[in-house]
Amino acid sequence: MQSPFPFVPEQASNFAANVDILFSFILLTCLFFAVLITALATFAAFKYRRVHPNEVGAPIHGNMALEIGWTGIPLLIALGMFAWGAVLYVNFRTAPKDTLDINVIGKQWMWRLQQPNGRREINELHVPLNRNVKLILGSEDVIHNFYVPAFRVKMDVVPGRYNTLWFRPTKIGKYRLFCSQYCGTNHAVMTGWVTVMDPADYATWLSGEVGEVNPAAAGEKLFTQLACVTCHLSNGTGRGPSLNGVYAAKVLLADGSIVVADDGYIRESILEPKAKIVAGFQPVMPTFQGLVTEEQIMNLTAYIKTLQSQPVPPKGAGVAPASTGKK
Amino acid sequence: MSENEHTNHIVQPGTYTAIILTLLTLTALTVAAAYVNLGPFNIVVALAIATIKATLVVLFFMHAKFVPRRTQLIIISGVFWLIILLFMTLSDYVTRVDYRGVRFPISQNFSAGLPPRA
Amino acid sequence: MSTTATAPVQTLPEHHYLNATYGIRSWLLTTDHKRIALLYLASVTFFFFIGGFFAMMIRLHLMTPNGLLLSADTYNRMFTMHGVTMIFFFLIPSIPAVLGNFLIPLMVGAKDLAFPRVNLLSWYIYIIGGCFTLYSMIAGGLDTGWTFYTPFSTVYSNSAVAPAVLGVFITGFSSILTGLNFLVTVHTMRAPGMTWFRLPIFVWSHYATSVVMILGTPVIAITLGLAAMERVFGLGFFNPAMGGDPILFQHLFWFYSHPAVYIMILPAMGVVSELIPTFARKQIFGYGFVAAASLAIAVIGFLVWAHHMFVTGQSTYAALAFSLLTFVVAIPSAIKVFNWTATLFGGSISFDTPMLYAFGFIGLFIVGGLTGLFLGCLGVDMHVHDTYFVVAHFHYIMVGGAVMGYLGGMHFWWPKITGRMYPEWIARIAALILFVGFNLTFFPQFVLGYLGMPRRYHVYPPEFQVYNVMSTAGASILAVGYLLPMIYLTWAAFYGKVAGPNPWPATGLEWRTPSPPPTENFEVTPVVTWEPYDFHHRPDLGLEGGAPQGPAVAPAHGDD
Amino acid sequence: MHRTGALYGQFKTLEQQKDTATLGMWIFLVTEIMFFGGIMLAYTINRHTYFPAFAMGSNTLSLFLGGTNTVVLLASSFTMAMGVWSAQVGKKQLLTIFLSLTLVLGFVFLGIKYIEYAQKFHHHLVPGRNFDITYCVNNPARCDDLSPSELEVEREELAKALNADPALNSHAQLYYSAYFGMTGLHALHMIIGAGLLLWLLKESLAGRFDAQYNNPVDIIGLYWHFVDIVWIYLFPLLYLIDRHK
Repeated sequence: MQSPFPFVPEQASNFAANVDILFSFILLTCLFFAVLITALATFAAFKYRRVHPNEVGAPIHGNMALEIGWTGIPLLIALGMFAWGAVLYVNFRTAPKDTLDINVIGKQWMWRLQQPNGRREINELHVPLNRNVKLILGSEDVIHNFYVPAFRVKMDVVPGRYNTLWFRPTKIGKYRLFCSQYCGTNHAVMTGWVTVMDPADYATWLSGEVGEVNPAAAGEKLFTQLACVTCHLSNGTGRGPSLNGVYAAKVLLADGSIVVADDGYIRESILEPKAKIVAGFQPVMPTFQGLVTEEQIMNLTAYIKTLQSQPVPPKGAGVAPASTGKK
Repeated sequence: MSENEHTNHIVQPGTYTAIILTLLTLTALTVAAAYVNLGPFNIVVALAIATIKATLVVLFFMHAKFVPRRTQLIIISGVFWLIILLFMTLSDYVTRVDYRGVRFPISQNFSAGLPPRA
Repeated sequence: MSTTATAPVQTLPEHHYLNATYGIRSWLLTTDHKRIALLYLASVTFFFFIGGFFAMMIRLHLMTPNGLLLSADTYNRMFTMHGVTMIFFFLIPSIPAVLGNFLIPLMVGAKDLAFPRVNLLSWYIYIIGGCFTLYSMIAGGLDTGWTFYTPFSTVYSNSAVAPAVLGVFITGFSSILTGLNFLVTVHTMRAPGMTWFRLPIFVWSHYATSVVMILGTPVIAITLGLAAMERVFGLGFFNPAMGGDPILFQHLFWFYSHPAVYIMILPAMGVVSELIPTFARKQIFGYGFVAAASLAIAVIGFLVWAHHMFVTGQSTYAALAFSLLTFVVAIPSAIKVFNWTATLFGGSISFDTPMLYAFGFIGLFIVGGLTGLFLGCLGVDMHVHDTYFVVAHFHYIMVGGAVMGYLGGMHFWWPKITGRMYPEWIARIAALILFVGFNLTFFPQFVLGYLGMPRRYHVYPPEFQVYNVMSTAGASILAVGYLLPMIYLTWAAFYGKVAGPNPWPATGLEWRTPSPPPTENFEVTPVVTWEPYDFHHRPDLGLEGGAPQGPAVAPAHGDD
Repeated sequence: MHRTGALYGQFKTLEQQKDTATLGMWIFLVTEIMFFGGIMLAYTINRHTYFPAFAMGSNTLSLFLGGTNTVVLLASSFTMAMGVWSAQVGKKQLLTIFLSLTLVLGFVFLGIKYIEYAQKFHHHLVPGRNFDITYCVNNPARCDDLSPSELEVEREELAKALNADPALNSHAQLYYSAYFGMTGLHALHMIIGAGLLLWLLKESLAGRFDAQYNNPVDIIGLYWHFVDIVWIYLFPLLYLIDRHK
């Protein structure tokens, strides 16, 4: 949307146009009534304004025909709106048979998705154009909500059960993904992108990796993509320790031992985060086993190396002297 | 206070005694019924007996049989609203279908995580 | 005041409820419903400004996409405490506990409410609940959202959930006792001749409100009680880790919290139903329908709660049933709006401040009510649910509707409460500022919502900024609009022009006693011989229509 | 509010006052119905979903203690009703006697409830970290209040239930959540009722109630009977889920 005052998001799924048409119908009906009443009230307010201070109004008590009319007609219109909306909703809740099933796990505060062939993504979803896609939604902690405005669909992600959400992307592009059920501190950051691709491109994407030139730059990108950044805040206030100045430093662990944060430790921390917990932090980090390739771990390590010279936040808990911990 | 006696029916001890004896009998009956396997009807019988007992208490111990219509209406509306709460909520539960087509009660050995791949 | 028909020089009565006794004790131990109403007035105003402060912080923060001044956690605490304060401690008690408390005994011609000591107790319960909630704000704040959704609130949140929940739980009983008191008062305390169909619509609305209060509030009490026990003792009904169901919490929560919206809006509708006939000098159009619509809203309002849960994964069938009923509940509200509009026709309309609020109410309530149709419509809700569209919708209802009604009622009855008049022109300007500020604040949020901006976001994508800036600008105008009445009404209570018993004039029984009224409300028990809002058989009002031969003793009849 | 004798100032007649107070109490009882309704709903859904766990939990309760309590509470309702009658016909001494009896029966109920609660604490059957549905079966020495035959029955039931529901331990906690939630709320109402009865007793000893003015006895009686009704439902719902084995 290029206009500075957009009012409709892009239409990129089979539902989008239908929702917009239904919305417009309700909008026009409501506008009609709103304008009608406003006009009548304004007209009456001026026509019957008080001229003499002691006058009173006409002795009118009511009118049965009018009452029945303005009860019945709006009721019929409302039932029409209901029926139209119901048809759309039943369609939305009833997924077709031939779907591409994608698993989605919501977790404070990231989305973990898995394609049918096992390829995993974080906060990104790639789907082919014109293919029915069904998301199977599960949550690891609290209630989240998977919402793509351009598709006009959303569904809660409720712990303890799976919900489903289906759509058919109809336009190639990159669309915003939101969590729209409040889920805690970084609810607003639990966002991402849905990329609709040409089926051929999707197939290529599904089978291959995209090479990165500069390991540190690739690592920095991954650090954001994998949502590491939501916990490992550089100022030390996150749920995970700040990584500034960690590389090659000594780290105090929860069990009292001290390790040196070398490449091996970083790799272990990514793949088996619960093995060595930094003192003062909870074992909340999920494993990235299967999510990242060896090459990507190397890139991440390269990025963490570049943070060696960054200022260490003062309140780094669990830090061996002169260094900040991490896990 | 002749007017008072006119509107306030005094329930006599004889009635109270008859009611408490009925209540005790029904209590014995509900315990006895619980030991008979009636399948899904055990709960129905238990609730039916409890409702009879509650009705007796309301009508006689609480004099609802003798109070103005207005008060009776209030009692009934209270019960009616309870039924709205229970039944409209249950209307969701009994028609829920989870994505594998399993009806309520939802699958019991759910464990958080990804569903198994076919 | 522009049309004062009685003698030009008015004096306050020698004895009235405000000067009956003096000292802090005489207020804190009073059982006079009028004084308790003023206690409530002071306390809800206090909470309103606390809630308003949170609102300002939210709007300021959202000026820029990355947030201007708060951290994520602080922002979450701000919007949560804004919601909790405004809903449980301002909106729900505002009109019923202040205006309703003050006026219902006067309107039905009683010396007091049925249970004056219970009335005082309900204020103390409210204050105790408020203290717990204030304590939670100091002790780490609350970040669950006012909806307290589990399992976030019971397991994951590390803010002070328990005291806040306890505070809301306690305050619920204040609401129950108020509702109970109103119901019994309307049933048993009416003056001779005050038949059901001579009751002002204000009383009908409060009757309907009370029904909602006594039937709904206990359910939220037990629900929050269970949630608190789940957090503290580890009960498991709402905890999926133990096999509980978080959606059950939502069912129970909305069973009350949706009808609670009607606790907020019905009394405001009652106020407007008083203002329009008074300032149009004309009987309300379709009295019976307006009264019945209140009850219909209260009853059907209980059958729609799960429309807050269309995208939680409740069953499709249940969603269909609840959506259908949602469209049905829109009808009684529409009936009211149509009847108000029809009342204007053939009237003699003045534009005193209360009437401006009534017009403002109608305008904003139309927008708020009609946007409810979008949300109740299943096909649209799946897009706009939990976005700013919802935020805008309920602010139009609760602020545009309930608060406009509350302020309109305040201006209308302020001369009755204090015996003095407020400065008319400042009041008209304040009403205008409120209307403009309100629309500028909340209308852009509809667009934001349709564009897909989810609610409760402390940062947002840059393409949403322009509407957020508009909204923040509107909020600052709105803040001025709220401060003005606060200042001049307080001033008027002490220094305003003496108003006299019936300055407008209006037809209700409350205007047949001095302003401010004596402690026992009426010197002699009034006998009602006229129909509601009848300006034609009321020579005591000093208007042209008052038939000179005296009030016609109309027979009490059963229907409109 | 100023009062002349038994009449409060806001009322015109004693009859209006009585009518008002009775109506007020009935409306309050309606809110109580809704109050218990919420937890009933939670109970219903969970019982339906996790029947084996609820059956298992129910069978760990003592039918003897629960049944005795039902009889005690029904009897107290009877004595309360008789108290109301005594007041209505102006028998002041009889009123005092019946009120005392009601109060004593109320305390007997609470005493038995205490015994039951203590037993559940002892057997690690309170929801929370220490909850262990298998505790008694695995530590028979710690549960010496259960006879070997009772333990044997429990062992069999446990085996069956675990077979039907592997997550029995967490779902049984839902049963105990319902049990403690419902009976706890009920007991709280009993305690409030006992307080009200104490006040009635004091007033009755002072001879305040007669055939004209007995409204407090009447409306506190209503409350007491309501608490009885709640128990009438709780007893089969909690104690008699699955006794036919």
